Amino acid sequence: MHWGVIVFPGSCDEQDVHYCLSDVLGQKVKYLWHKDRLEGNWDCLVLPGGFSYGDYLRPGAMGRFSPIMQGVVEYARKGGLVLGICNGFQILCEAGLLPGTLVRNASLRFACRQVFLRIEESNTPFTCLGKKGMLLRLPIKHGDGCYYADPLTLERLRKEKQILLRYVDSKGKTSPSANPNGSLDNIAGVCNEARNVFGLMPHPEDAVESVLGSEDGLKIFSSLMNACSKGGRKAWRE
Amino acid sequence: MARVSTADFSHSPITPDVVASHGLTVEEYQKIENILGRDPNLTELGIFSVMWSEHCSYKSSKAYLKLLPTEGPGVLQGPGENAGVVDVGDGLAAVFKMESHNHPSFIEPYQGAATGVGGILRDVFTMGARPIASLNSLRFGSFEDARTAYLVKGVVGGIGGYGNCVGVPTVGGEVYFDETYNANILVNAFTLGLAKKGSLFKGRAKGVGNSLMYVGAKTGRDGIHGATMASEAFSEEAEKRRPTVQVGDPFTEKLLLEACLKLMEKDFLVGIQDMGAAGLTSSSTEMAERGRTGVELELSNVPLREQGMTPYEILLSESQERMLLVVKRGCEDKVKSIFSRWDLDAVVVGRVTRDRLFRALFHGTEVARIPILALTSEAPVYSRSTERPKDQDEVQRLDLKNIAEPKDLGTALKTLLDSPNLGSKEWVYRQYDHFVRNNTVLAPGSDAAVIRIKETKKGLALTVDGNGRYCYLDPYVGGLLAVAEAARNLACVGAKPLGLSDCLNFGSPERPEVMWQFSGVIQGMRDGCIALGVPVVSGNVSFYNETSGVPIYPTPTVAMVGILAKVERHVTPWFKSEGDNVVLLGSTREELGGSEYLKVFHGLVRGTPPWIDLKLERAVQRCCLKAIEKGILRSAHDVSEGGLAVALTECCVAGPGRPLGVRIELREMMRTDALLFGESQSRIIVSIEGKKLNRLREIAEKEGAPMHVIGEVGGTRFVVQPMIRLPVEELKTIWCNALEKRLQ
Amino acid sequence: MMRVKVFVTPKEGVLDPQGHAIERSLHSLGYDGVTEVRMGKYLEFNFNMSSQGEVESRIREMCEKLLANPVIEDYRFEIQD
Amino acid sequence: MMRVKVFVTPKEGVLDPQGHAIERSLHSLGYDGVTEVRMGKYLEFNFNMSSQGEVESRIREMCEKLLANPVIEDYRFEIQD
Ligand SMILES: Nc1ncnc2c1ncn2[C@@H]1O[C@H](COP(=O)(O)OP(=O)(O)O)[C@@H](O)[C@H]1O
Ligand SMILES: [Mg+2]
Repeated sequence: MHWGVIVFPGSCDEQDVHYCLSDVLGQKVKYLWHKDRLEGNWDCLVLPGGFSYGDYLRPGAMGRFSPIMQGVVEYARKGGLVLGICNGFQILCEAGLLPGTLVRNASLRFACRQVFLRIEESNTPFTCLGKKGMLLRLPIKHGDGCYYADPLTLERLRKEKQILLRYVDSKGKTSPSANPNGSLDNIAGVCNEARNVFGLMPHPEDAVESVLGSEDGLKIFSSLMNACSKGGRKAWRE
Repeated sequence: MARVSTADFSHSPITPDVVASHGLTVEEYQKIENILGRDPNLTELGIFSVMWSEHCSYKSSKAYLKLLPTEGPGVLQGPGENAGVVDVGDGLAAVFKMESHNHPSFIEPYQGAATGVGGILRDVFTMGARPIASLNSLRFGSFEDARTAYLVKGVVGGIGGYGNCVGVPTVGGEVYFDETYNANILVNAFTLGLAKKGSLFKGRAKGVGNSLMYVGAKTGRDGIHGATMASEAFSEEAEKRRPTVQVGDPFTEKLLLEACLKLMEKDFLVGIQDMGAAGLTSSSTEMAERGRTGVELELSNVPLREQGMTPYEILLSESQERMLLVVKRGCEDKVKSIFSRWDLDAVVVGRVTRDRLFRALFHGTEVARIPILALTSEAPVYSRSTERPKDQDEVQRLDLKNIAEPKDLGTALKTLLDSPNLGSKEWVYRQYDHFVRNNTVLAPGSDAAVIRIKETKKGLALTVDGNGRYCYLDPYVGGLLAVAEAARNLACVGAKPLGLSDCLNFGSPERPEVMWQFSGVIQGMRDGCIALGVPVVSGNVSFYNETSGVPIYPTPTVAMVGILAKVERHVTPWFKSEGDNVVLLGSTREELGGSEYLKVFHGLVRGTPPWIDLKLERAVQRCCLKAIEKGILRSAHDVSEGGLAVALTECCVAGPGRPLGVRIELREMMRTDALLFGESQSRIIVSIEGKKLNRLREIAEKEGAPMHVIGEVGGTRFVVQPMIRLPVEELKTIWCNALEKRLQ
Repeated sequence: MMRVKVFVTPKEGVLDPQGHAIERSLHSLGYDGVTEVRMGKYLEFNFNMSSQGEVESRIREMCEKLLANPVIEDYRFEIQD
Repeated sequence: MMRVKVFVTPKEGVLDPQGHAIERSLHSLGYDGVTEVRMGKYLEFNFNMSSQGEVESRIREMCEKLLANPVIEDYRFEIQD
């Protein structure tokens, strides 16, 4: 599988994603520089976390205009797989590839901690190895992770089953205290209608080895690997 | 826009007032005249003023710093460069340093702390190392002071805001609150980077004819030496040219970091240095000094953010996110093209010369000409007088007979856990990204942080410690204890010390009592370092932390770096399993001087700090390390402020899951408050399966470490027979909220 | 050359935790009379354009593309010569 | 009741990294004519005060204590009835 990791000015987690894919999972990975045009064949593009353009003005607001993003948008429209983590999620929302947006945490403070997440749908290439209701323990680290969408959009997300991850407590229940940033409906990750673009605030790439405290992040990457393997793609579409 | 002509500027008369407003004494001014054989112009005076300032010249501390042991088998670079370097094996080197940013953080807490982090990051990547972990050591006033909460929020926000954005995890630190810091907070920032052993860079201007290149942010009137504001020459247009508070731009720093590391992969670079305090002036002169060369600058080539800046301002500006490079002649365009990839300025602003002079031109006209050595190694050095404070004896007197033991020790414990100094620091470190770079094995919340070194089995452990109250009561002992505690914290996670960096935060060196404290602390640190085999590889001195003639407690902070041969063998402080034995390594003495208990419960800062026997300290640390290496410990936690009862509570409640109860029986015959809350040194609480106790006993005997089985993990209560019996959940709630509730 | 001032405010109905926090702080400082605090962004810049006519539409473009996020924010601008 | 509008901007000479980044971004989007972008805050709130006279001085107080950081920011306000 060929993965491309897009490097924006101010990206911080691109090396973490690279390490996780290449060193832990043995995948082929290349960095893609934001000033270049998107060329070549990719099985999945990852927009990593960090602070593209310093998060100045609004997180993701300027990153979305990087030259490479034109190609990313086209690639996504054609059904290519795109994963946006944290700042990558924010960029995808700003670029209109995902609904809604991410605003300042309700606490108004940056939040770095381990959280529990519940997989809400498994019929996507990002979660196909998970089961509905399965819990993941992943780190979050963001100041603007509060998911917001207008009521109509939110309704549509629920109906179309585009909410893929919710913040929950250790028993798997959604509750205000399990919500680290004030996200509407405890939303931690959403996909687009075509289910080929996924954005999430937690960092699966930082939870891929037991020495780091959790390996749950592998679920997402290996789901993608499975989805791209022979026959895998069919499986999640059904 | 009106411009101040250079000519007017450099020919302003140098009156005694102007000299004084530059912080120079009459004798120092005479020395300048002797060196130059003439009067300096104002630009030159400004240069001398910053280069001979305490901050740049270490004129009061130099003589003492020599006492610290700076050598050891693993030391690749001791003090004197931008950061210290130790060997970590596998062809890798750890590069680290700590710096203070106290005064700016008091004036503007968010930006002051942020730019402090920015500065220390540059000191580390300057050496060719990618920063991979940061620590911060903070001191604030008491929460009774109205400004404290505001300062805490600003400083913590600034450290997080900058460090997170640059993508360097903040993995640990410390925070204390005490009235002594009400008007002088301390913000000490530490960064560690990793480099290949063979590709370290130094701040050297070598090779006559090589180019000096300026890279990074543009120059504004940021933080220009405050003294200049008062000088006559500046009265005109004063408002416009008023020095401004430095604002950090972590985005630019991140670009600069990536561009510099990219450049260092190539063969274009001869030397590199961050433009920190005294900006372009100190970076160029220090590089020339180390390279035994001179420099010639053309200031009109410096990228400026504001109009009408004078040579004086350009040379002394402390704008952030700038670096000075010495580039091989002919490689300038290649350097430019690397920086343009990150949209950063890279311009030639001068060259290396043979004449060992600092020369600055402005549009071709010479505006400053000073021998390099006059600004560096020949700067004044003072041996300040020292005097033991008159009230030191009185302060050290503590008659325990007059101190009432609390009737209800459970309530006393709860009161202590509610102290912001002892409660959880989670409110602080939640705001720091400690996961980025996916190396973090032990995040904040343990005795030391642990990060793994990719592609090896090793780990690095980091901690920062220092207790100003101990140093106030006895500088020598306080200095020694800071080193001992740091090493002990490393031992608790299973790491052996490699080296340390320190910040020495004191009052005015012109005060003999302060110099007496300084001298004592240094000697204590030296003896601690020698006894425990830890070299000092970098550090920083911050004097003048005083207001209205009252200095802060002498406060050294010691950041120590250790190594774990097998990172997965690390140990955490909290209890793991019901039924495990609780063991105390070390012994408790009847002592309460300088304790948090005495302060919180009796309102006293008195007595002498805890006693330390270095042989015993070594034995306890070795025993803990050996036991961790053998893999027989379930947990290890050192006993520090708050004593045994607080440390035991932490073992019960600090873990990620539900708190575990404990049942303790103590047999020592002594005052109950000293037994529970005294801060005797050289103690570590470990938990261990019963069947492994004998193996621990063997190790303890061999190392000569006292060992007492004091109880057992289990239940939902915190029990110390027969004095305390409380639900652990209740203790956890108090401990978790102590800091947060004061910051609502 | 014109000086342009852009005001970006949270859309009606979108929650504004910052405005909220400021309101609470003002109350705790004793300014009880303050209500409905909304917190937004304020930008100023110089703008040089040859053809006068389309200035407004250019600025509107900038706001919609970059300066404001239409999902959550409204904007408004003023132009001074 | 009055509607108060407060404008907070970085002081002259103080570095404004956000304004700088926005300017670059606007240039790369083709808006070359934009210069000297400064990025600040904009606040709106209702204010109810019995004694009309001291309204201005009360608002000034709020700005200095909380809404602006006088070390690095300037502020200005407008009052509408
Ligand atoms: N300013 C800070 N930044 C990051 N972590 C901090 C800070 N202050 C305290 N911590 C973390 O909180 C924990 C407890 O700190 P402290 O009470 O100083 O521990 P100890 O007494 O063992 O030295 C440590 O893991 C420390 O790293
Ligand atoms: Mg400590």
